[in-house]
Amino acid sequence: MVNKEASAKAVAWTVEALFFALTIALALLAGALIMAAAGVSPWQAYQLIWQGAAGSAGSIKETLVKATPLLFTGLSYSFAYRCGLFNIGAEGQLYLGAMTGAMAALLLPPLPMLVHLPLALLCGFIGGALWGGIVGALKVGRGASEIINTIMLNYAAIYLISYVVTSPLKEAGGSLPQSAALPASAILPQLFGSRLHYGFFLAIATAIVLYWLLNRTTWGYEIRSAGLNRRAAEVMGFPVKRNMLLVMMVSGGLAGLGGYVEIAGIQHRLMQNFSPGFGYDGIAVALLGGAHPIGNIGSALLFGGMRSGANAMQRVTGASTSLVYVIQAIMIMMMLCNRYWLGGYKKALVARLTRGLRKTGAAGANARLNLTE
Amino acid sequence: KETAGGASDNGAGESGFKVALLTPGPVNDSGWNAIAYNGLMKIKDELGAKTQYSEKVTQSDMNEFIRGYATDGYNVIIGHGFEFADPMMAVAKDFPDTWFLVTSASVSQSPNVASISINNREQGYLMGTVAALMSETGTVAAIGGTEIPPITNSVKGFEEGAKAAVPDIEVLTTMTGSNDDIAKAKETAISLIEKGADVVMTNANQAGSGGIEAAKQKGMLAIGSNQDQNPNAPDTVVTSVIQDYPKAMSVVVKSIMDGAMKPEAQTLGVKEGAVYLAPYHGFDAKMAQEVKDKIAATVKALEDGTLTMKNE
Amino acid sequence: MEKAINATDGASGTTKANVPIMETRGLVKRFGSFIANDGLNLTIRKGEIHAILGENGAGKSTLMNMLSGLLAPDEGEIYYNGSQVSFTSPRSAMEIGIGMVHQHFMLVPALTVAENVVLGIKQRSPWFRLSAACAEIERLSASFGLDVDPRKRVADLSVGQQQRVEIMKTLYRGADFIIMDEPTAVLTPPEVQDLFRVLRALREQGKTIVFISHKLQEVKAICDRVTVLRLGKHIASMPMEGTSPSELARLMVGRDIQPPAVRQPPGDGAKLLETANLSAWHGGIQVIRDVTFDLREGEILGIAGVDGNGQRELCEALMGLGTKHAGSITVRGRSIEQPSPIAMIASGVGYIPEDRHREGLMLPMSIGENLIAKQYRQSPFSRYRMLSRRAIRDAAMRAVQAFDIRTPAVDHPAGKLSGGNQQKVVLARELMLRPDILLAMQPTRGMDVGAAEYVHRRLLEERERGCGILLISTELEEILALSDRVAVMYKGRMLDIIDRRHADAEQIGLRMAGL
Amino acid sequence: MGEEMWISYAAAAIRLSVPLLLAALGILFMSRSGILNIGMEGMMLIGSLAGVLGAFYSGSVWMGLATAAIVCSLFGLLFGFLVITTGADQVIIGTAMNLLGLGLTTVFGRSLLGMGTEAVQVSGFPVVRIPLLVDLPWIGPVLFEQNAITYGAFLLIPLAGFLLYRTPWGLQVRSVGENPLAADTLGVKVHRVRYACCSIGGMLAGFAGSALSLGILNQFTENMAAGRGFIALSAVIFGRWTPSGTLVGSLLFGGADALQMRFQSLGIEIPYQFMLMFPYLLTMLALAWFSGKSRQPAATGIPYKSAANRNA
Ligand SMILES: Nc1ncnc2c1ncn2[C@@H]1O[C@H](COP(=O)(O)OP(=O)(O)OP(=O)(O)O)[C@@H](O)[C@H]1O
Ligand SMILES: Nc1ncnc2c1ncn2[C@@H]1O[C@H](COP(=O)(O)OP(=O)(O)OP(=O)(O)O)[C@@H](O)[C@H]1O
Ligand SMILES: [Mg+2]
Ligand SMILES: [Mg+2]
Repeated sequence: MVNKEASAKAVAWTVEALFFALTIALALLAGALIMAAAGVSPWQAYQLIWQGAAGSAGSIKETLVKATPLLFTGLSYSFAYRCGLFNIGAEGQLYLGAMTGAMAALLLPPLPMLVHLPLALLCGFIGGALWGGIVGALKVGRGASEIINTIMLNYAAIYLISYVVTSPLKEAGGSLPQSAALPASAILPQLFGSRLHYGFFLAIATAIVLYWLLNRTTWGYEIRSAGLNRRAAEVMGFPVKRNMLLVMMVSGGLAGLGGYVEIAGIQHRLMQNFSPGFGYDGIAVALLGGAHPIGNIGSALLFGGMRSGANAMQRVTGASTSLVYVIQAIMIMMMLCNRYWLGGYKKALVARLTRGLRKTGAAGANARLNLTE
Repeated sequence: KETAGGASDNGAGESGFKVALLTPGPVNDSGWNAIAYNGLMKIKDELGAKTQYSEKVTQSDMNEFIRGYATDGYNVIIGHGFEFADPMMAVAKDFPDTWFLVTSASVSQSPNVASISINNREQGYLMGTVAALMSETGTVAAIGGTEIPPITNSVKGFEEGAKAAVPDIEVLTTMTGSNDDIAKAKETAISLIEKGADVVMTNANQAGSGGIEAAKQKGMLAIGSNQDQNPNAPDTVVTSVIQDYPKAMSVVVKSIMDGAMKPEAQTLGVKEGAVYLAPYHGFDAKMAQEVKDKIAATVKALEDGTLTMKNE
Repeated sequence: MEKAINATDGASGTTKANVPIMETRGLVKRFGSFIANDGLNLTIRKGEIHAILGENGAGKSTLMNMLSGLLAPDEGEIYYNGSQVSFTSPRSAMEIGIGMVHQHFMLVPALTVAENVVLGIKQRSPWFRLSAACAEIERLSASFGLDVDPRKRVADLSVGQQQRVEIMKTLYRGADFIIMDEPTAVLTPPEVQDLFRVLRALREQGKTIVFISHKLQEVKAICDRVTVLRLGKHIASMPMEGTSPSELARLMVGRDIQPPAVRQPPGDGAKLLETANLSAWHGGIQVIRDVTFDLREGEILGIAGVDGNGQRELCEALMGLGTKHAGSITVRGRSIEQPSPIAMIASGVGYIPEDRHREGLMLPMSIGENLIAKQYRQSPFSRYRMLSRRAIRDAAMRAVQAFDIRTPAVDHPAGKLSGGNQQKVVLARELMLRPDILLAMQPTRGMDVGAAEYVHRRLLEERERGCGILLISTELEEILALSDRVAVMYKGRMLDIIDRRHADAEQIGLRMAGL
Repeated sequence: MGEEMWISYAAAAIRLSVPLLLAALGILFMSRSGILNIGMEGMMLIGSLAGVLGAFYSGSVWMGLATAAIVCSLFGLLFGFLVITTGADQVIIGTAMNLLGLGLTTVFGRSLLGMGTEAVQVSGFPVVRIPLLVDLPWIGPVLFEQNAITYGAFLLIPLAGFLLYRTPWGLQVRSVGENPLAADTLGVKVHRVRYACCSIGGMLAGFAGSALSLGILNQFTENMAAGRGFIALSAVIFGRWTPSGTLVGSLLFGGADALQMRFQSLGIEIPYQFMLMFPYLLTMLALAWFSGKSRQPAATGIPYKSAANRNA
């Protein structure tokens, strides 16, 4: 019987894998049509995308670099989502975190790296947490929609950064709208002489911590409960409002941390518009990863790979990077079709394929059903 | 018409000299990025180089692009905007045989990083002069997009030029905070026109045409920036003050081809022929000779160095 | 397992005609590998009131959902008026005259009663004449004594009133074949009598009614024939005459049902919970007026009353759940200034909320995770703020055993249990706390006799242990069976509290109606 | 405020509100049927481009509007297919829609309109002066001297109200947004109603996009929606999912934006970035002030599988 169950599982796996491959193939095909319509050779483009995303050690590192901020913003969205909150504001929180982190990096007196870097990262977290906390407080105190407020604060953050880099944080003596370069003690070291920096590992560690926090701690349990049924959580005496505020802060903080990690790992100084929409992409990353911290790692890598592949393609063919937005969008849509729409058909197919196996296994299933009798 | 596939390798390559351009925004923005694109085309056509460009390069991607082009054996890599300075200097160390050019910046690094910038203050000064002289209400307006040096310098120069030409002129200045949002540029211009301005200058890349559209709709005048914008609105755009990055770029690339390039920062202005007035087109007949003379005098003063100013 | 008695056994009972209106042949419905309906052959005759009985999860609702077009059968045929039918949607069932009053309300709370009623009806004009619809609803409402105001928002109605709106929807559509899935679960005795009047009137007009209920007395009183299901299988169909409730109960459950044991009247225990002049407001309206009562150790205080007379608000005020209140609440002599769920739980108060879906459970969470909701901070469920999965699973395992929760697996999500089993999870959670005081609202709502009996036994056990129970129920029988003292709530007031021994069902029924 | 200033201010506020209002109405219809559309930004971009293309190839602005409406309702149906039939998460499909909109308009904007540095210009919506009414003091020039699509947008408000609250179809929409299962048991074709709302939402997105590209500048530029899709979503939430509330929300934002531009030109010594924040912060304040009771349609975001095959 064990054998049969195992082979039933194998069948299910095979079907799943086949459909997944089919999905990807269809998405790529649709993308190819669009490319052809736009006058780019799809074959060459795909080759280049693959090379740019995973074709060499260098491009894999680049993919990891790109995945880093996406993972942070994805985690930010996921965390709030698990508490039933929609944080569309990772973009703004990311900027705020970058700003406060940069402030800590630039304005503190010289410190050894072991102190300075963690402090700056913490300040990045706090900046984002502040921005998220405003929304959380308005939600808890006034019942104001967090969707609107996070969107509004995204714009406010962008203008705030624009102000900061042109006035108070502007590089002394410089004329450009940018801060001075961050001191070496506040910069995330890079590895193997590439751009891959420790921020990536920090992001992975954050995802793991978050997974543990959500699933293994009492606080995570409170958060998930409130996310699944807020009213019941209130009735059962969970501190729902306090948690909503805290969750918005942590969610903002995660994005903020991502913001500082990005500038401490890559840019090394604060500029306006440094984020090409990491915050918004984070939503897709989070949801494609099932709002699950570990799932987010996978989807962040996928998105990171697409971005760096896109860049490679763009450089060689001269095709617009926007093509990759299109392919990305199609891929998301197809993958969701596969997950949601075809789910029933897949189940039916698996059931059909395993019917022979099931017949003999039925006794076991019934035994489990009647556990209590 | 070109397609998005801008791999412009067709008519080039005999010389084997390869030039890559990176722009921060879309190259069809009729503004900052379009200028660089035109420069690249000029390099391709006049110098016979093989060219390639990447647009909308975000800050997190710059390093990757620059390194990619350098690895692919490009001889010159041009980063269009000060934001390319840091990554250029970082990558340049690993590719001593490649030249790295940054525009709108004043950085250099031996042996292979140089920068060119246009004296946007002078550009603004000329625009301000023309605007003030054309104004009947005594109020002129300058609208900027985002706060980046080419824009802020030109807005600043505009104010100085206008004041110098007509001492009691009132200059209204506003920033829209966006180089994408045409609607905002247009509404901002309308609000300034309604505050009394009758000549408007908008320097906000692709969104800039919103300002001209507003002036056209309200029957006011506009000064074009960066390239000749008269054809879009012949009865509105008096003239445009051109910052000739294309020329500057091709001159520099030529000197690299000739092996005469030095790693230094250059600023080019009216004197160097990189900033100049576009033709008046239809306004030639409508403008008083006295006005034209005054403008010409200002140009002259900038050319011979009696009037000097620097970018901030 | 008994052999099924032939569905079409001879006796015609009280039905006038012997013409079958609805027949099923070999109807099968599977959910995954689970068979909810297993080859059902069923005949329902024109003009009868036909009862369907069965334990929780026996497959009654599933069967009815197939008859009304909400679910598609996996196998088998349905014949209506002699011809085979297959429904693609509830609308197609409705078009041939089949209407259903669902067990869980199918209402749109944000809309008014009239809008709910006319929803989906083809209109002749491109916009409505709501006033005409309102008039029609008022007429129907008056003629059947349903008492619904068509202009009110459904969200503002009590559960009992919502049930009446559900009935109104079918009546308004003029269905010939009406399925009622536990329509009396939320009605008071006078309301039940009213409903029966309505049902009889409908039968007079030649309509056929399928009536699902767990209350065997009711079934006995109103139905002509009865069908019993168990574990998705057809057990028996027979005329009502000549059967007894206890026989039906045995058929359903497969064993005999014991009435609650005789028990000692409570001693003079300490006062656990007292309120004085408790009042509460909701959205500016006073919903509780000067409620004063006490609850002693080891007693059950039953609160009868028609749904929507302030019972829920009373519980919410006691638990500190949002309604603004005045007056005092004292627990074990300690005055509670600002009641809140946390404070009340800490003082040993357990709470079984009325609506288990809305307030009682996190449906997608496992049974175990739902069970620990009030104890997760304590050992063994957590240590140093970390959850212990093993302890949670063990607790779930124990609860499944102890409370006879029917589930495919212990880590099954609560949302995939049947309603009755969900209720058992809530009960298990509250009793696990060993509360001093238990506020139990409708604790057996929608449960079958077997399960309800079990809940009653557990409540009595708690009472023996010394727990004071505030039992709020709209079922007078339940109140009378369990309580030591009985009170009635009417329009937010608590009418005088009397000893069970002096209580009289008729008199209480009158009080519930405000007389 | 003097009459002149008031008129110019109010007219600008209205002009700025129109694209928001149209987009918000689209979101409103989808929301009321239980579909959360955060992809409005992308749909608007598609509408902007389609409008310009239609107008460019046909030569008529009305054909442009129609093209935008048709193309966008197809995209609305695609959105519908993904969230209704497929049952995919609405937020993520919305995000994908934004990506798709930005990507497609950039790629096809270039390949169809060319990437010359001069934008293709088409004729815009005519300004219609309503006789007699336009002569009313104060409000006449504000309300009755607007372009055609502005009148259209404002007429859509009562129309939407009528559709939603006075027709059986509107009742179906509202019930489907609140409790689709209940609606289904009463014979309402839940999916059909939602598809209808999606295509209406798309059509309105097309109007909104054309209001930007044909109503303001008569040309398409990349990313010209500049966040308006998100602001429109806010306007709907702010307006508590009612047409009139949505109007208030859109006017509030448009008004604040117009005000901000006027503040800037007053030369107050506050960094302009803070003025640019003003509309956003005002929206937040207003929301905090008025909020509390607002509740979204109960079924928002939850895919509905028709009762019959829910367990398939
Ligand atoms: N959609 C579903 N998916 C999986 N299982 C289901 C589903 N609907 C019902 N079931 C299962 O089918 C069985 C029969 O359910 P049904 O609702 O018909 O019971 P019932 O006889 O109406 O019980 P009750 O008396 O509690 O109303 C239950 O065990 C239930 O868990
Ligand atoms: N998505 C789902 N998957 C599996 N089962 C489901 C699902 N949704 C609902 N169900 C089942 O549908 C059935 C019908 O719900 P309902 O609450 O009416 O149950 P019930 O059996 O009638 O309850 P009770 O036994 O208390 O009367 C339940 O048994 C529930 O378990
Ligand atoms: Mg049932
Ligand atoms: Mg039930």
